[in-house]
Amino acid sequence: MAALTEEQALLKEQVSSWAREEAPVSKFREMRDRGTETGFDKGTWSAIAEMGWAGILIPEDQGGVAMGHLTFGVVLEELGRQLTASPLLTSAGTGACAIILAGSEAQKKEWLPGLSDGSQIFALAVDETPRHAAPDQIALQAEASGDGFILNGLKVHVPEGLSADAFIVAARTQGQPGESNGLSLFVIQGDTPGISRKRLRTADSRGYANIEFSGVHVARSALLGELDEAAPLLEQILDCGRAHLAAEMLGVAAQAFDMTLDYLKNRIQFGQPIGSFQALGHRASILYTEMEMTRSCVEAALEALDKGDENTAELCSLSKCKAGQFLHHMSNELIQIHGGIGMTDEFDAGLYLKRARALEYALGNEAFHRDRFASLRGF
Amino acid sequence: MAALTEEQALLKEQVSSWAREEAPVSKFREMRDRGTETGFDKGTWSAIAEMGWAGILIPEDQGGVAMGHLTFGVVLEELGRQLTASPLLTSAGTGACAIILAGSEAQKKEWLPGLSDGSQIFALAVDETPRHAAPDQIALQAEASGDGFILNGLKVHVPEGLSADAFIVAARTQGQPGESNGLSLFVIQGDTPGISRKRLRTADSRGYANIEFSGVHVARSALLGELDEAAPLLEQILDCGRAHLAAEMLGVAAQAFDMTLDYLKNRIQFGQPIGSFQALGHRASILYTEMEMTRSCVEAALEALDKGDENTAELCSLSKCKAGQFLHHMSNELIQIHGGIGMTDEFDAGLYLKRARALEYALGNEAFHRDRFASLRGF
Amino acid sequence: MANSSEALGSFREEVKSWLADHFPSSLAGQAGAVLRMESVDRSNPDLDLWIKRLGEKGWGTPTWPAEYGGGGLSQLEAQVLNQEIDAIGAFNPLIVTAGMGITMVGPTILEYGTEEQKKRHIPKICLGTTFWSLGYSEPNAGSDLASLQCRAEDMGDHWRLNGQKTWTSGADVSDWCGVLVRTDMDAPKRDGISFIMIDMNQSEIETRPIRLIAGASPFCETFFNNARAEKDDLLGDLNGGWTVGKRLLQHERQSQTGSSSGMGGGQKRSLRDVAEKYVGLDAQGKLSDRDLRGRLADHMMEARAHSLTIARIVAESRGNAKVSAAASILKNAAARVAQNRAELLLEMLGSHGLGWEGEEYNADELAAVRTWLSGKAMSIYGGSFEIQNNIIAKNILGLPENTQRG
Amino acid sequence: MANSSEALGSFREEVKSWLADHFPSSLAGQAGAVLRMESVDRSNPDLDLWIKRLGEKGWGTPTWPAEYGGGGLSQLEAQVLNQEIDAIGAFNPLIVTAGMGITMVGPTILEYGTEEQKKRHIPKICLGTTFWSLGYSEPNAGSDLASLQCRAEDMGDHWRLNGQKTWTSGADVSDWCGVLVRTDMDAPKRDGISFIMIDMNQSEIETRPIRLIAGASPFCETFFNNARAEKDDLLGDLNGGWTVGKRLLQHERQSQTGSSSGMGGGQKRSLRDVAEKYVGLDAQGKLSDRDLRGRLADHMMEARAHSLTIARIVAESRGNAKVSAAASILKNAAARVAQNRAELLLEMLGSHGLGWEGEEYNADELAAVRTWLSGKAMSIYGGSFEIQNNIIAKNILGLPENTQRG
Repeated sequence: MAALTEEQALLKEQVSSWAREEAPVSKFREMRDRGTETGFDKGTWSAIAEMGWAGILIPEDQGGVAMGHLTFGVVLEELGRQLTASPLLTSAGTGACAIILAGSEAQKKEWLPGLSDGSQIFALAVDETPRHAAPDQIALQAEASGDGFILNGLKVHVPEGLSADAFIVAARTQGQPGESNGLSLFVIQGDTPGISRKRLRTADSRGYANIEFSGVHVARSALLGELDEAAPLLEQILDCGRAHLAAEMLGVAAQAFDMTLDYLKNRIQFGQPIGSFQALGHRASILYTEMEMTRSCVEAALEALDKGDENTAELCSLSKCKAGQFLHHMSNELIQIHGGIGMTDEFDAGLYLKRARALEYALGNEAFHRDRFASLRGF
Repeated sequence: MAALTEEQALLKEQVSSWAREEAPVSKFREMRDRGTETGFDKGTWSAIAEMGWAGILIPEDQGGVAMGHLTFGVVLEELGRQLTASPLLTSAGTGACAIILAGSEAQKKEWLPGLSDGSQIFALAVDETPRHAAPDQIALQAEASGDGFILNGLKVHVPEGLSADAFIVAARTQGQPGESNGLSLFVIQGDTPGISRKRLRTADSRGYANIEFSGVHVARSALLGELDEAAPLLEQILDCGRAHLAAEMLGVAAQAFDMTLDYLKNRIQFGQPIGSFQALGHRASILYTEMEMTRSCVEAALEALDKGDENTAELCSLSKCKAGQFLHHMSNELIQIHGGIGMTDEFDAGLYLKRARALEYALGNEAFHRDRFASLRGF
Repeated sequence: MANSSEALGSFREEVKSWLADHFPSSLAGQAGAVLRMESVDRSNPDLDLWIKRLGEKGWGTPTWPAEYGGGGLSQLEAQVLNQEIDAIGAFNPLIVTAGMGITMVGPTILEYGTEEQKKRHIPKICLGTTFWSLGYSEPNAGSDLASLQCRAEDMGDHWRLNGQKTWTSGADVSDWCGVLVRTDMDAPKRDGISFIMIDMNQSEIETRPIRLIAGASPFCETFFNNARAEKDDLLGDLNGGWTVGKRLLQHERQSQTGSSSGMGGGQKRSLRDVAEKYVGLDAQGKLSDRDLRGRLADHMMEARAHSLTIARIVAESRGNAKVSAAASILKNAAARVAQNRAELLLEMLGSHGLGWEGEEYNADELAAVRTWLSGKAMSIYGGSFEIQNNIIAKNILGLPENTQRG
Repeated sequence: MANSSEALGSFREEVKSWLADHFPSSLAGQAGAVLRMESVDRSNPDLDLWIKRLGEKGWGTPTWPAEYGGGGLSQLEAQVLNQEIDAIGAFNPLIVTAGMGITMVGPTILEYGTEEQKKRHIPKICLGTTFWSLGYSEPNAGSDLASLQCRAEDMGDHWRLNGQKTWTSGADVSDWCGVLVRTDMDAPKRDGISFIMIDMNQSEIETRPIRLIAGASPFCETFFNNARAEKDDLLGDLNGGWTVGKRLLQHERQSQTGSSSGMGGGQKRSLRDVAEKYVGLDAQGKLSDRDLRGRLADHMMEARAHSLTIARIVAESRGNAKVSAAASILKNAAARVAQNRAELLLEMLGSHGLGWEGEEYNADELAAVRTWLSGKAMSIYGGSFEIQNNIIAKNILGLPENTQRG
């Protein structure tokens, strides 16, 4: 396992100060209070894209900077600290990974430059049930028809589903739910006839939608990778998303930790800063220990993606699970240690708590990844 | 749920002072250091029987005092506090329950008076694998032969297996492991030809043995209850054992708690009793809360057995699971809070820790009963 | 009062028949719908009727002395009453519509009040015609309540109050408020505090609702700007307010042990049924997410242990209901059980457990999210989890306090 | 020293070939069997040979300066050495046979010792010919080490030691002992303490082995009855022993982070295999006890997180191995991982995890029980779990200390 390079450390500092100044949590709160359709601010997204962060995973010949997952994670972590809302993770992360891993040369040429400069927003439409399920459970039908396919079915709780210009859709072209053969991936323009979106208003105030596919006709060129053989590819794409989510979660939790530490040092009760009370001091020590362990897992997963390590799947489940455990615990302690003030909407704790659960459930919660980890270890 | 009666409260005090004076943990230690075959002191057992505690579950017309499970639990708890070793739980508890629940009038007449006055020691031979399994897994064969049965197979880790005068044996008279039909119970004299015992030397220094049945011929009269239909009865007997174990566990844990509380008050470090350090104070508060909750479960299970409540099975699993969780946690904290002294053999903590795991694994650990509880609740 | 099982039996019959005659059946099972702390629907004529009937009978405050309008029942009779109320899906709305009147203020007035104060305040609480709030916490005095700064000056014929309170539940709709104030600025922290009852209908008191992470709430910030209280509205001794206040907190803790009944049962969907619906059972009839199954069973066992503990403590007190030393244990356990339940429910609902509003989510789903968030307060208010642990360590376990740095 | 990846590559080849020539193959994978703290089997001629060869090469203490008999390697080279040692099932026996010499005393002498002290003691540690023990704790000075009472009087030409130490690991077989003693009875607790090295071969020192819950142990109670130490065996400044002692504790903590290597890998049976054998897999290839399966996975993930954290911290220190600020975190995590592992192993073994002795249990089962018990000390010695949390709170998080009762 390697440490962050100097370049990465510098980027971290750069993202951190940009987020604190240009896209702090107060800006997210304003947006929430104002109410948005998309769940993010267009200006913020443009700025992110302009700084090149949307192109971190994308090869240089397709307009990106090809700096890899560990670097991308650094950005996600620092933006996560401020709850900076943008389609970065979904579009420039998972979306780009889908094209990079499964796309033909033509598809890469068509899509990657737009993903890299932020002009295209992609969303991954995978879940069909409220709880993330293994890919073999996918039921949405894509039936061969002429030289293309007709899609029918529902994808739920799709992040950035409202603002997406195109969807990566996991569909069944053969077989029954429960079989891992017969899955295929498609990249489909959002304005294709037959696609309808229903906006969801969620506790974390981000942009999600249910997407209904009703007789959606797509050409054969929309197929991403091999027909019927998408399961392993989809797992790889999902693993990218999981490691990216874990990086964002680490940032959310790290900020929650810092807020709590600050409060422990500054809140006076019984004539003492409350952090001087040993029971709270020990809880802070335990949280800190958890945070350090989580960071190691997150960085290891991102590094494994960069290196194509054979343990990548295991490390991605490890990082998602550990980040979930820590963020769950940390977000509850954030409220508990802040006491009454933590319960008020005026204070930011609630925003972190709500975001925490949304991230925790995305692409598999702790239980899901504990199960997957055990299966990968052969028991 | 009822509180202890005055009679029960008086008995509790009586058992407590007898155990502290006549059968304290120091006596158990001496026995361990001296080495015994049986794992208990015969004099202690005689005294227990003389005081009538072995007859608590047994009807008055069979020599007992018929005071019920809750009263029996009071005795087990107080003896558990001192790790007083005796066959009380196994023989006067589980053994007697088997005869009471399944025995014919003749069998009751034959066995109960001896169980009640302690002259007969019974052992329940049920487990065949190192981990307690559901009854339907039983494989030991009892083949019909003439007007009786021939038994072949192995029972492992039988408590008081070395000193038992007779065994309650769960055997398969029909079908295959995995089927709950085809089980039968037998009561078999320990000196029946073909029975061989191997003494086990365990960490808790109590008397266990592996019992091999090799062509053991028993008469039809050894059958306890209906042929092939023993499964529900066996569950009832096991549930008695579980509730009794939970009562003993509560006692072991309560004593561990008291020892720890004492140490917190008296051990001085940094010029303070260590119990004044808030992190330790809070841990003690949490343990105390757990203890109170455990006590409620244990008493409720015992009371349900007395009343023949329809939720008895659920409450017995609840009490065994809760007692297991609390004792596990408490026995570890006993060592941790005592620090170095807790690690020495000279101090008693190790004796409690070793006994804790033996009790925890007996008749199903926490995982076993969590699973059973969920099944009983229909999910 | 009747405590023999025979007498209780005939009392049970009396209760049954009274309830059959007086409880409006339209309200059965509707406690959750009509009684929300942040907005009791007083436009419902059946609810009004029920409040009036129950109040006049004194059964909204069943164990309070009949001479002041209470029910005059024994603890055991009250238990029977609650059981019968639960059994038909009825509920005691006064617990909510009196604000803090029934759970906290009333018992304290009965204990510390003068005869005149009892006669003045108690009957109106029993009838549910006054809504009480309590002014305790201040922005800088939360867990460390004794450092409060709000003060009352003796103006000869009245008290003049100045300062700020926070977490005053229902202050904006309350008729009266019990306020802990500093009446001696020079005395050591706990010694200069008094408990004063104040009429909220005056322009010198301003209230500002607090929005919580779960949305609207009954809590307010309350500002006293030269507000006026009468001299004879001091409850207990001058500068003896800490004793009265501590007692009130004990009543609060007691009310949060999870043992208060009469709020109607059966409102909660069974976790098992939610699990079956959202997670599904496999061919063996076991929850298909086995990891969740174990945690769910663990939670149910803990919930059962908690309710068995309440029952045991009630039984051990043999009908003699004092503020129990076990209240701290029960309060912490109650908070843990409720918070775990809410987390598990959310987890089972998955993305449906993240809904905030809109028709894509059903009412149960939306309620689950709000309950999850508002439940985080259970281990904070009424003495936090940490404060309860301090109380257990000191008062129950007798652990010494630290006298130097640690 | 060579740190470029090219130079490391050729160093790796050098190590491989040296090991091939010098490590007695009979010892491969035998670390667990021949190296037990309580009884190193010194009658094994191959072990003696291996100790001698490794000691003369200086590779038992790879990063210590070559001038005193160390290996003179960089941290990165030492890592390569350890990897190659692990790879062939070899191990560094000196870590055990020098007692506390390599892990704790040596680094401290190198830091605080005079040139003469280094020359006298370090080479013998490198060769493995002296066994060192350490006298720290006393019966009434455990976590609160500064309250120690064992004292050394200045007798002009020597020190006279009196008092009792406990938890002196290997005192009964040690040649030398480093003792923390009070040299100024009047100074405040930490200010009157010195660190003195003492020759254990004298009748004025008595040692008594301590029996532990897991059975025999290397620990002793050690009694000094007018024992003699030479004047020049004071390490560091007179009354400056607290600084030396704290440094030693940091080395101890570091050695307990789980990151020390060179003890040979592959001794542990995989938990998965034990699970398959004792618990069994179902038709889906999943552990049939699903509850245990989740907890096992959780444990494996935590173990992995711990080892990844060690690797990350090593990488972040960029080969610059100081006593790390993270040692407290790693030590607590290491203890938790090891203790959980032992508990899970025991649970899987069921009643076979309760065996104490006798042929009804196999060696692995008996070892599991003893390891479970002895492992409880991991969160106690070298600064308990609680002390490490205090250190994290204060030194890493910068939380204030409490200055009044809490």
